[in-house]
Amino acid sequence: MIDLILDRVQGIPEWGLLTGLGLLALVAPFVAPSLATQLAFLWLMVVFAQTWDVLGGQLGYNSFGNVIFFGIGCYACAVVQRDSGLPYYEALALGLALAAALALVAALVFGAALLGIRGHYFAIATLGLGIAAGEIAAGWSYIGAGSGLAMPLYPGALGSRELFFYFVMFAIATGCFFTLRWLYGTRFGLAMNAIRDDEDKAEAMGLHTTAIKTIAWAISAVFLGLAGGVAANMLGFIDPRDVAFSGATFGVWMVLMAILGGKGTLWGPVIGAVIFHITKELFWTYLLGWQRVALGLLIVAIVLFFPQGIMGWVKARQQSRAVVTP
Amino acid sequence: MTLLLDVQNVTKRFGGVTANDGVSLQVRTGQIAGLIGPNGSGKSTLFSAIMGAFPIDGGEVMFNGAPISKLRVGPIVRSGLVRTYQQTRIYSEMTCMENMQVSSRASQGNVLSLLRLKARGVDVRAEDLLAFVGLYEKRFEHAGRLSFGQQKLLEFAMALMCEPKLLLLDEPTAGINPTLINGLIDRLQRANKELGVTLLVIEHNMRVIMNLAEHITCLAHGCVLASGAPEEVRNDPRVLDAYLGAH
Amino acid sequence: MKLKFGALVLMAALTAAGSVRAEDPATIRLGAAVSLSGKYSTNGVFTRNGYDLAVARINERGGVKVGDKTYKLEIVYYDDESTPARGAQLAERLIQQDGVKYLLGPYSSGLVEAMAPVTEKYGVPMVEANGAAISLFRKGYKYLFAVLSTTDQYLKGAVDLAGSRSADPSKLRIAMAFENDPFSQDVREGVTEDAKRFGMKIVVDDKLPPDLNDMSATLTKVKLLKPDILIVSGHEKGAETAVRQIADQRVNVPMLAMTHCDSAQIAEKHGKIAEYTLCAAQWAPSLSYSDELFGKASEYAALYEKTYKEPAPYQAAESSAAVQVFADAFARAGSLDPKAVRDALSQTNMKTFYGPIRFDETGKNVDKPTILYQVQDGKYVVVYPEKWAEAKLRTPTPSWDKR
Amino acid sequence: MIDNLLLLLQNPSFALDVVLNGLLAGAIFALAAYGMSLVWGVLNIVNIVQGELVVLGGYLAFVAMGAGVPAYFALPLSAAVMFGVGYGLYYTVIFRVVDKDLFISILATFGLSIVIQQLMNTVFGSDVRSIDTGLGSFYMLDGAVTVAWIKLIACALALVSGAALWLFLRHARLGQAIRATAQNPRAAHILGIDTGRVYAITYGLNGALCGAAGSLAVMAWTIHPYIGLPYTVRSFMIVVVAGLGNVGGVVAAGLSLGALENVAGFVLGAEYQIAFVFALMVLILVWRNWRAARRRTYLS
Repeated sequence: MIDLILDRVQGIPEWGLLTGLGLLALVAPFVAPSLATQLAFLWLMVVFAQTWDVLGGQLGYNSFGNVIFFGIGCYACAVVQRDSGLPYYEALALGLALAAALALVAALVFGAALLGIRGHYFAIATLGLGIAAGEIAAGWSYIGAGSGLAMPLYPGALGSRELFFYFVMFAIATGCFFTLRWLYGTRFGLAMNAIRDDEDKAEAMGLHTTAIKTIAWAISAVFLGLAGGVAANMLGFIDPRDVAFSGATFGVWMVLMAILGGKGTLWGPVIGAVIFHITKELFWTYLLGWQRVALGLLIVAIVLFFPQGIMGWVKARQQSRAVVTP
Repeated sequence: MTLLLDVQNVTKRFGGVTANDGVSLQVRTGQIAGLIGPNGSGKSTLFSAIMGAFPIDGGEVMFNGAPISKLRVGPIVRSGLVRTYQQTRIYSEMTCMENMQVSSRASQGNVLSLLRLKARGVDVRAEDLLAFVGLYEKRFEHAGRLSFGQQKLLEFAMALMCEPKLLLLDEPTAGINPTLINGLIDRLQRANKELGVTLLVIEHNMRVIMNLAEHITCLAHGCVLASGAPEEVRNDPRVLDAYLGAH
Repeated sequence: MKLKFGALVLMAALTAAGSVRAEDPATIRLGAAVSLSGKYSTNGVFTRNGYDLAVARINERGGVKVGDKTYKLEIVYYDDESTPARGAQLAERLIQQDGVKYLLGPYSSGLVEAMAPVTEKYGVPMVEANGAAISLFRKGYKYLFAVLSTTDQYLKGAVDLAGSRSADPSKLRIAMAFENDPFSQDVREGVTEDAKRFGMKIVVDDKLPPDLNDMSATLTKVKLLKPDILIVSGHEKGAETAVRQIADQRVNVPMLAMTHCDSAQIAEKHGKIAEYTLCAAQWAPSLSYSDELFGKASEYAALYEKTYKEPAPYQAAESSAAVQVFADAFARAGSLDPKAVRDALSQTNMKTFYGPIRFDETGKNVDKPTILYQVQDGKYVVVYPEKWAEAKLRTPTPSWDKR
Repeated sequence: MIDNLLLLLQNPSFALDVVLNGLLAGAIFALAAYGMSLVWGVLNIVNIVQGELVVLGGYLAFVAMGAGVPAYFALPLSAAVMFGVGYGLYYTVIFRVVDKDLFISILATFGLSIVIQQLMNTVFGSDVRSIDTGLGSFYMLDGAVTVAWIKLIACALALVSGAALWLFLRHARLGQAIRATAQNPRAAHILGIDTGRVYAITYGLNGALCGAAGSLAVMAWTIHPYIGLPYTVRSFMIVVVAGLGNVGGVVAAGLSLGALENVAGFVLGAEYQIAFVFALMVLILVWRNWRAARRRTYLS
């Protein structure tokens, strides 16, 4: 059955597949308007998983602090919308631009400082960075401190808000997808994989390893920053620890989704995000009160029994069926 | 011929063990130089010391007239000094072509230039060099699936992709099918002549090194035992004693 | 192809997740996201108990008469896990996917803060009983109603008590340690306002992190600066930690006031060292309010205790009152149109076992005062306002070597 | 901020109070961190569920004392039960991640931590719990320095347990087997050591240490189901700073972390206490990496 599907998938050109999915995504909120917000969150999850995979999958650097760029995006956008005095859409656009810019700068600075650190020390450093950022945001009264920030209300007609943010989030997710698709096809992508395979060797072949890592991080940071700005508006409220810098939820989910779908592949994180999000929502609906236990067990099960992820599994299956063709 | 690599009195200690004790060694531009010595005599350590894998405890390494013993691996490599490893290191998850593409000289330049899909001439050169080492047919295969000897050849080709001034080769013939060794010697010589790469080769196989090198240095217990033309070194009684006698 | 198939599965699953249940014509469905897990889950359960108790009682009595039809009430619950992000999503989901037209509030101001923009957007009236932050009522929300007194009122009483008893209130010095969350920061705002009014000086103003279980640094500062009043707010863990460490570090302050000490059961758990502590509360079973549905406040408490085998916390009482407010509004509106119900809600003026309820134009209850307990001989005794006082305030608190 | 610092400098006896209370809190961190260091060193697992084990240990002591068990017996009881919990956890989940990479173990134990958190919430409720031992406080310098006796006892016990474990690892046969396994599991296996059992016992020992730490935490401070994470991240940080298998380092790092945190809370205000600690950790790592760069290596 699976093999059959795999064969069929391979028969379709990638562009056909992408167009089909794109069309589906474009009509989905009209077919099921009550699910628009849910689906917008799905795209957010896709952005999370994809951007995490840039470092975690393609470069072999496991970051637990990527959520920091999301948080910076949330706050940057919110502050612009609060203080700029511009009309709603202008303020939102400016806010998103600033969100992306600040996330980029942060990634360059943190990258230069931290990306020389390898292995689990890097994971720990990013974890510490994420927690520190949340705590600092919670103490800083200019951005609402521990009370958080409420976002301005969307001015459009009833029901249009969901569609608007659905399409903005969809645009970010697709933008992210195609950017990464392009990136992985360049020699930069090769250099990233080289560092993952053997960083010492990559360095001994003259690659600017730290610069490559930093730029890769910055690219994912831009999309996380944008997503943060939009997500803040979708949620309507930013809490420093539970929304913006939420390492224990968003921060961990992005890792899990990428692993579930298959690290280091283009489609893996996308598939992982879709499956994870649906599973999580089903838990919340049908396992009231026990959903966190179920989620915890799911996490354990994923990493113990499925560490290579769906794409990894598919690849292994393909390789066992046929010798690789050029 | 100008002096390309000048190792002056390099000393390296690991805890109480002195792996290199005041080692001096010169390689001139265009030369093929050899480095021999029994197991544990400090040859690979010297390579690592030259390449900047760790700080050295004394002495100085000059490359192309500039001191490099305070630099880290990256800048040293980019100045034109490349090594291969005794235990081959290639990117095993990538295909041979990808291994080659990512190793090109162009990859060492401005990082943003990597964002261009293809750099001019890289693919052609990669294919030429793969053909040169006899791996052209395997170019789309995963490097991790090659045999040890083939990986060795791939690593050599990758090093040539970097267009180094000086290439340090750590036992290029180890693990290679004896029937292919003559071909390899020929390739090393062609790389030297046609591509203008100066070579410093660690080699255990005496026949190989005597045919290949114009100048040989012999290490034992971390010290330079003898140095000179192949014939001189071969006939030096101390070398015979320490090296050949140890066999 | 596989991906398309996956997308179809996704659509199907999401639709299933948003299961649209068939509407029973004779019931009105209220939606509620409460904290069944996470840091607020104790209070979240109190909230749910309060809602359930009122719904059961109302249905027992035949339900709500709207126009000439009688309806039973039913509540759709979700678990918000004590996080605002989740709360906002669930509000959306209740309204969009479950088709709920009226919402009962979650526990804590942060959650209400997150959900209110959503309910406002959809024009769904929300009556809440556990989000008292004053900032909620400054945003001009039209569909938000709160039965409880706002947070800034909580500890004003303590400042008031101290100020009115002092010959020169401007000489008084206040130390404050408030948890860094919307609720406690709001309490802080009320206290600061009152302190300013009396001209008191604030000498310590610390924000406690939510997962702190050690406030010794702050207490050393208090010990050093010797203020006249120490005010602490940080839900149950703040009360627990403060009572315990003030005794451990022998911090002498003439007056100590805090929130949540009754739900943290400081008198029961800590006995002597909890004495003299002032506690802010929304409601107490000893108050003389009453209504038709539950009878006197004490009768409500008895019913609650019988049903749930634990003493009635004020969080449950106010939650029950929220359901009563909805029932009352449905009846008066004579229609189930959310807009009509909202208008009826805004005209609410009723007496309940929980206290009088009348909303001002911002939606907060302006008729019910907060009270202050003092722990006296191991009991919580109402000492403020004067009108309800069961005993006289014991003040000042003697220093530790005399206790 | 500056005035807080001046306040502290002008009142050295109060400064002592701040430092002392911090040191004592640090002892508990050190105890939990010691367990983490053990597991990390022997099983090569970063045990994110550490904090939850501490809290669980606290609940066990709380329940035991509620049932009338005296305090001095509740602690060893909790430690013993937690040994069993650790041993059991090893054979259900942990054994599967022993030879996987560190990252897998981090995620798997994170999943476990959510499960345990939630189960504790279901079983014990989300109320804040603490045990009043009624031992009172010890004070000096006109009451400027006050320290609860229980905190002093907790600190002493933490140090004693650390020392006992160190002696056990050094001299007991089982301890030697653990160290041998830590150094080279394959060689240990060849020498006839049942490495699986050694791992299980090590994880059990970690459980016992957490049980002890938790019991002390519930007696000297407070616990609730969601307070585990701070213990985990602090343990983490202590081990990172101290390095693996360094008992003295762990104790020193734990104590100084506690003291630093309290001083930071005093000077910067409680809201920046945690931010300070984590920013400091990141800075320490950056600094260590910078030092490594000077040795032409990387921190990894």
